[in-house]
Amino acid sequence: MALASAPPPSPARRLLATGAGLARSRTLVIGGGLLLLLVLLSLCASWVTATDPLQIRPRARLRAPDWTYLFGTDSLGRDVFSRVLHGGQVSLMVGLLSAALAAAVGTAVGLLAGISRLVDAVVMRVVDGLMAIPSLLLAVAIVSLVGPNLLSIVSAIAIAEVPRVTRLVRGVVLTVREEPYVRAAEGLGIPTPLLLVRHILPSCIAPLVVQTTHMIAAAILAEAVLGFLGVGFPPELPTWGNILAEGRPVFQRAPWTIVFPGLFLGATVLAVNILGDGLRDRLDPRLARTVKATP
Amino acid sequence: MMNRRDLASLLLAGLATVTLIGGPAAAAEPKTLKVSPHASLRVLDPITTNAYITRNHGYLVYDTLFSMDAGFRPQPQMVQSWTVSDDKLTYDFVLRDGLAFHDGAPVTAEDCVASLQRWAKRDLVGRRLAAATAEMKAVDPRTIRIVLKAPFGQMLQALSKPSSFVPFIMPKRIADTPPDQNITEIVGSGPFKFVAGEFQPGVKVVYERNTAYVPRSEAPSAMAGGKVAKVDRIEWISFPDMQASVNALKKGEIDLIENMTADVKATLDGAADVVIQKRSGKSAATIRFNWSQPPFSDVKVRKAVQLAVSQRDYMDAIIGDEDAYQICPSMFICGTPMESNAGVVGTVEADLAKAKAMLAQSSYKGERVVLITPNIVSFSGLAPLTQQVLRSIGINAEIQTMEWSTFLSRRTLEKPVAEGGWNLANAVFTTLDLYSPLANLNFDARGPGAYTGFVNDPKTEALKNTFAAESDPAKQKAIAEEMQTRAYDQVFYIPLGIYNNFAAYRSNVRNFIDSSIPVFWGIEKN
Amino acid sequence: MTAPAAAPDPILEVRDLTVSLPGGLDRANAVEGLGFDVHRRQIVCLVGESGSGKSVTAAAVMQLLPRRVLRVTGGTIRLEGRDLTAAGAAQMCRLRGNRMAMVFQEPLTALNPVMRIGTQIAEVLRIHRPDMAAAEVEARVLALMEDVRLPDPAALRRVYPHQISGGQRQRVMIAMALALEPALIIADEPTTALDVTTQAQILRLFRDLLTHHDSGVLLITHDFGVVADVADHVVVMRHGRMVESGPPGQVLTRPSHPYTRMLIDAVPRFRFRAAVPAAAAPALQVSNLQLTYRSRSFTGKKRETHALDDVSFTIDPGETLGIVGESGSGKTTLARCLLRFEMPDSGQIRFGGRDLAAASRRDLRDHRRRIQMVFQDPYKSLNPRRHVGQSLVEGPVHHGVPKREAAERAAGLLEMVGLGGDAMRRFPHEFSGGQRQRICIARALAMEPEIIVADEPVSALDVSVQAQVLELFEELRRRIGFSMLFITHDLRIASNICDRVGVMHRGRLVEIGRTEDIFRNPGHAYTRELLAAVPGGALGTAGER
Amino acid sequence: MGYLILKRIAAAVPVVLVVATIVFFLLRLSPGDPAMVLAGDMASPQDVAEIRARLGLDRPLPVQYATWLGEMARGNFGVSILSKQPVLDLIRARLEPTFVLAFCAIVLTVLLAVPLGAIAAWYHNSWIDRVVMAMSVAGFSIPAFVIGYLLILGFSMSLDLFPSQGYVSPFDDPLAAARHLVLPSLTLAVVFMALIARVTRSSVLDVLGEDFVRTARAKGNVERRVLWRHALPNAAIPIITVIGVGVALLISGVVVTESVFNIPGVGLLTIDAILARDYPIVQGLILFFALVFVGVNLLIDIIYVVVDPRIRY
Repeated sequence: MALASAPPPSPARRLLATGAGLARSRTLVIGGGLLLLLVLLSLCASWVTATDPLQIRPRARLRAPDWTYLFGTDSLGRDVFSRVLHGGQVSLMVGLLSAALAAAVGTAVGLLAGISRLVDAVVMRVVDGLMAIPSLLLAVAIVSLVGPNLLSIVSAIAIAEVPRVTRLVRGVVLTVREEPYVRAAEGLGIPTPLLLVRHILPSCIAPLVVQTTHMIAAAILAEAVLGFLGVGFPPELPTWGNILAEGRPVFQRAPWTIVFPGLFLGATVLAVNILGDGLRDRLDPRLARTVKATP
Repeated sequence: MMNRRDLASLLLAGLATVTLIGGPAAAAEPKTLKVSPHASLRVLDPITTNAYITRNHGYLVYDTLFSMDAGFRPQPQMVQSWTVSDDKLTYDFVLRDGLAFHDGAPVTAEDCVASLQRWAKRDLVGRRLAAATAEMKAVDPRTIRIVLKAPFGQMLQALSKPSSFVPFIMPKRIADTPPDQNITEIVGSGPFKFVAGEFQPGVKVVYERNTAYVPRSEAPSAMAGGKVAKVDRIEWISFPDMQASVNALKKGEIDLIENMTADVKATLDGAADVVIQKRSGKSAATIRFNWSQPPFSDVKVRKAVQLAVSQRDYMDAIIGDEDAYQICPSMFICGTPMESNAGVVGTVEADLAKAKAMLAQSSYKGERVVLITPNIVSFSGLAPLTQQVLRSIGINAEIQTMEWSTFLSRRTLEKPVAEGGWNLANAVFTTLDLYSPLANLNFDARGPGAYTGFVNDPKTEALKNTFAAESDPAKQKAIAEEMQTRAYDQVFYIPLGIYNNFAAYRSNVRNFIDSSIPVFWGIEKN
Repeated sequence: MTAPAAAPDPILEVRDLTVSLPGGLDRANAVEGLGFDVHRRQIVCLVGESGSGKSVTAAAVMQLLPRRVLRVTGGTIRLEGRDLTAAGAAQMCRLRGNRMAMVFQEPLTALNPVMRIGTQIAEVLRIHRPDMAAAEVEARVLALMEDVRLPDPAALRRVYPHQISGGQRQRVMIAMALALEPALIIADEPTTALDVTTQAQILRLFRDLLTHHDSGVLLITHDFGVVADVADHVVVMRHGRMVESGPPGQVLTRPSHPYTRMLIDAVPRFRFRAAVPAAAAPALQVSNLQLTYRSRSFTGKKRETHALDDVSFTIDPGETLGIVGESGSGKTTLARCLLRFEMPDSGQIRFGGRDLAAASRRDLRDHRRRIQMVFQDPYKSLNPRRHVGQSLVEGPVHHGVPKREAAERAAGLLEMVGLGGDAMRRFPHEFSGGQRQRICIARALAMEPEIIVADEPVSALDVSVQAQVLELFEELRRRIGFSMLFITHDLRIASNICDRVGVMHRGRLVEIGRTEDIFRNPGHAYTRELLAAVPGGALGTAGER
Repeated sequence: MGYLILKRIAAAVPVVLVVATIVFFLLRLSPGDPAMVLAGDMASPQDVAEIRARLGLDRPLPVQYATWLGEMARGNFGVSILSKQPVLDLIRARLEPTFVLAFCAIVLTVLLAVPLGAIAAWYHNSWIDRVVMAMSVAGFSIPAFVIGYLLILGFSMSLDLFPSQGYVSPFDDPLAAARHLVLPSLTLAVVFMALIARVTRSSVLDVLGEDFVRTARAKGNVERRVLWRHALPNAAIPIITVIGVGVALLISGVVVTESVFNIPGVGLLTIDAILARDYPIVQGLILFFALVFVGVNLLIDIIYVVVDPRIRY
């Protein structure tokens, strides 16, 4: 349309993008490193500590941290250190699974919206409706109604995130669809589903990866909030949310029951978010624009 | 120390008094007692729900014919005098002077009859009484006559039944409401009036002093004695969690926390201007079996569990504070008239070797058993510890945690686990639920359709009938001991120990009556 | 400091200017050792291809270089004798807009979209003349708008930038630049984003203003046509260095540097093709094509835009039909309809014995193989994540050609468009714009189409590259013999490549016929207007036979 | 403008309908029986069946759905199962604290987060930027209840500056109300501020790269004026959009915050209702929240037209 010759990106501009990307990878290293450490600690919980996270010790309740119980014991005399590490397995799994599920479903639905206007209209109405229900409320409602288990909690958290992913993917689909290279492929006679998967989906990957990391963080938090509100996993299962919820009534008496799981939770979410930010800076093509902005 | 906020609220309260009440009352500063109750009051009708909070609300607003004193003895309350015929079949109760409902109407015998009839349709003991009753009527405005078909030795205990359901007296026009429908108007003749306009379910309940109330002259004792209201206004303020109310008490934002566990109490130890009081009412934790399904239909399996349980372990694990708990094998709870050690097996200390041996003789084949538990705080430690105990003798137990309501409906199912049933459940009672051999739900032994667990023991049911007819306390006690021996032998359930809860209040609050049920007469605030 | 020389003092004196790039690039400096002067009432043109450093020079003068990225590392820039490279931030703020002003390339984005245009013009006065009375400011704004020949200034100053046309926006920019009679106006490609007819008007305005105002103008452009039309002095740049400078007469007609000569030679000029005998049956026949966009504004009024209004034409086998017109004339919509990316409201597109406009989805797939498109922007028309081979093979494979065969053919095609066979395994970003357009052409040809629709295929390319790509089209057509619909805004390019040409204006094909006939004897007033607006008229005629 | 509002309302209707449908089936298809809750601990199966019939829970699902939709349309949100009060009345009684709290949080956010974000964008890649972004990430990473407890411990229990819980209406006693609102508003605002600061930053960064900012500089604007007068108004659209979408975040936050600070608002009602399985209240609340969300976003659409002359519908 424009008659002008839009000049190709100058070398200076291209350089800027890579330069800034390198500077930012520090956040990637910090976030990734911290996360790796926490994940490893959780995964190797059984090697790191020999104590059974479920073992009740009637005469060792609410012990302050010492060399036997690194993080102290809770109100049933269970070892908080062991519980926090083992709890990490569940919490991290919830984070990963919900984010993955939300990303998968959201992407599929978002791509579907790219097929035709009618499908788009229907899908988007449902998405708008889901969007209008506050995510935490939806999750709380689903879990408290269906009953708490891994499947229900993961899907409850995921459902709340699906609309966001769908909108993201749909946005990319609608934009990329108009790109000449997609038009060109369409002109080659490539059918729509293949077009979506081969030419449009790859453009969604970068924003999806970023969104997914943030969803992992949000999901880990959501599990904790569900636990806090008393509608999370069954209490006998150590998860960060449950450990926090159990510590809540004795918090002022035995702060270690809250402080240590809280620290682990906070650090993990922080690490994932930092990682997400790092990835965004790395992957988001808009970076070029932000660099141009420098006065 | 008075800060600006207190000053402001005082001024405001004063202002409100002037505008609302006006006149001479404005001169006196109204005394408001702000209370954190143990739960949120939602249902106002004490006959449609057995929730403790609604019962407590009932004690503020309503009065009873008889009430129970600290020694678990029935004492007259609204009743001036009563007579029993020689054949023990006709009771006449005469109401005392000056009784009036909050709407100004005098309390009549007709009101009492209607109220008792409504109650008797809901309450277990009430049903027993109704079954034994030939006729209940108002002889004159002040006299109620109950004519029995057969002797009912527990008459006064029934009319003073302290815990849900309580035979509260309400106006006939209200008591005529069907017992499964909520009453909408809260009018009683008790020492406090319910302020309907300020009621916010789940947030706040407000009561005002009933200035027209004529208390008895006796000193207060538990639910009995003179109910003298000494504060002008009581506000029940709901809190979403215990810690918030503890903080509010520490800061003087509320005056009284009615009930807290030993763990919470510990966070208040040493707090300035706060008094902690151990409540006399006790809680009793239990394990209940499902008799209708294997493996616990086999008494040997139940006995094995009985031998594996140590009350001390349970109490240490869930309470911890030795001053707050008590090892108590009595099924009618230590400190009550029926307390006894008859027939006690195991209980205090575990004997794992014997338990395993017993299990080996039983029909248990290592199948998975399901322990159901609600996700509420007072139950939180019970299920995991029970699971640990069961595993220690080789019973493969799985915990299923659920919503309170799901728990309630699930535990009434007499189906196999595979079809949504259950094998074990923890339950927590209070002294008032258990001290009476008739009202004690653990002795509901009617089999299918009985209280959850479906204990099936006709012998116990027969003993209860004998007990109901018996009026000699010594003989009653003997029957109760026989019942307990039978229950231990057949392992109706396993008592896990009893523990105290605590009340805490600001130091300017005095004379909080030590009662199983928190009552708010007698209490003063300076 | 500088003693006045015999010649009047230059307003702007650039000496030995060096702007350095951050490390790691193909060259160390964006601008190196540049020097030139701008005098009063003089237009100095800085001309060069993309990457020549001309825009960086403009930003350096305004001291608007991106911080921490580009830095002036040597030389001086003197504005009315004051060295700007040594000026502080506050001093620069006082000078900008006041003693020197700038007009940017894209007037839509260069104006604040949420501020009324009157306010934007007035802002310059408010910043630099804070004590000027409101009424005075208003009067001055109106006068300025009058000056730049904006219609109905009193009403227009209350509207927002998006509500006026591109040309009007650029006039607003110029009014802002003139507000305080600055010594120097820098115009960075001020007409590039505009239609040809508007471009001519704006250039005329620049010239005229110099007769009223005392400013000097530094005009940055890539277009030798513009240079020929307005320049008093020309500076040719390449890779950040000055190649040659002098008066336009000398530089344009007797360039001393081969690069300048190459650039000038690459400027398209009118050059018509020999007539092709008419064929018996057309390859494509479009009749009465109609497409109307309807939108409803929130006041409830319906708005109709006739994107295509009763368009009919034919293309013979082997023939190239040009479609010329300005932006918004419906050229691109027409292309989209031919490929059925867009569904016409009515009319027929007869192709291969069938009506494309009514084709079902399945028919469409087959048809799309036989009619291929080449897009304007070579940077966006290749999937950046797939290597060139994949892009070339994808279409044929999908239509049943065995993979190996398709790959062989693709390699052959790459050879044919002037790229080596190793291009197959490389990604688009490894190629320059011209090379990418060659790949796009190869991709279209891989389908062995009967018709190629080329939508402004060279307008995103530098002039020197433009010429090469056009040559490629010519050569391929000779060798393969496809028909082509060639869309362009540039009449000179159309004259080079099209057998026949159609002129589009507001969705209508106002005129169609042999290229030479139309351009030599335009029948329609609009065609005449277009021809008159072609920049560098002098150059144009010079190239004619 | 009237036409715009009508059109937006029309567009909101299907959204609300979708929400209603989701809510209805979500709650009805789940296990757990409200009749059981109502009947209580010792009820017989007959009692439960009777209650179920009275509530209409025994009829086929589509019939229940149709009846329910009809009632909704007439503004009848039903009666609470537990307290027997009309749901609408219950919600209405709880509105004030929640709206006051949310209002304070939004004001706090706009006053703090927008300038912070803008400044971070302005000093892109400097330490200020890093500090603001670090705070924003932290805000996202710490659960609201933890923040709430920390604030209570610090500012209420230790320093004794503010009350630890409760709500006083600003219409009764503005001073006391303010004291009661400080900590909860802060708690509620933290996540929101993190979000808004972030969006403001990236939006301002985008705008700073626009040509008209260069124009503004070329006019001789000082940098501060470029930021506040030119960049920020243009960055407003995404910020306002996110404020609209963020209302959902705020609603979730309200639930937690009210529970931590014992504020008798809609959030607390929500938790109570969900834990008690009070279906009609839960339905009413979710619909209510959806309406608020849709309403706020409608309002935002109208604000768009005011702040951005380019937008027309």
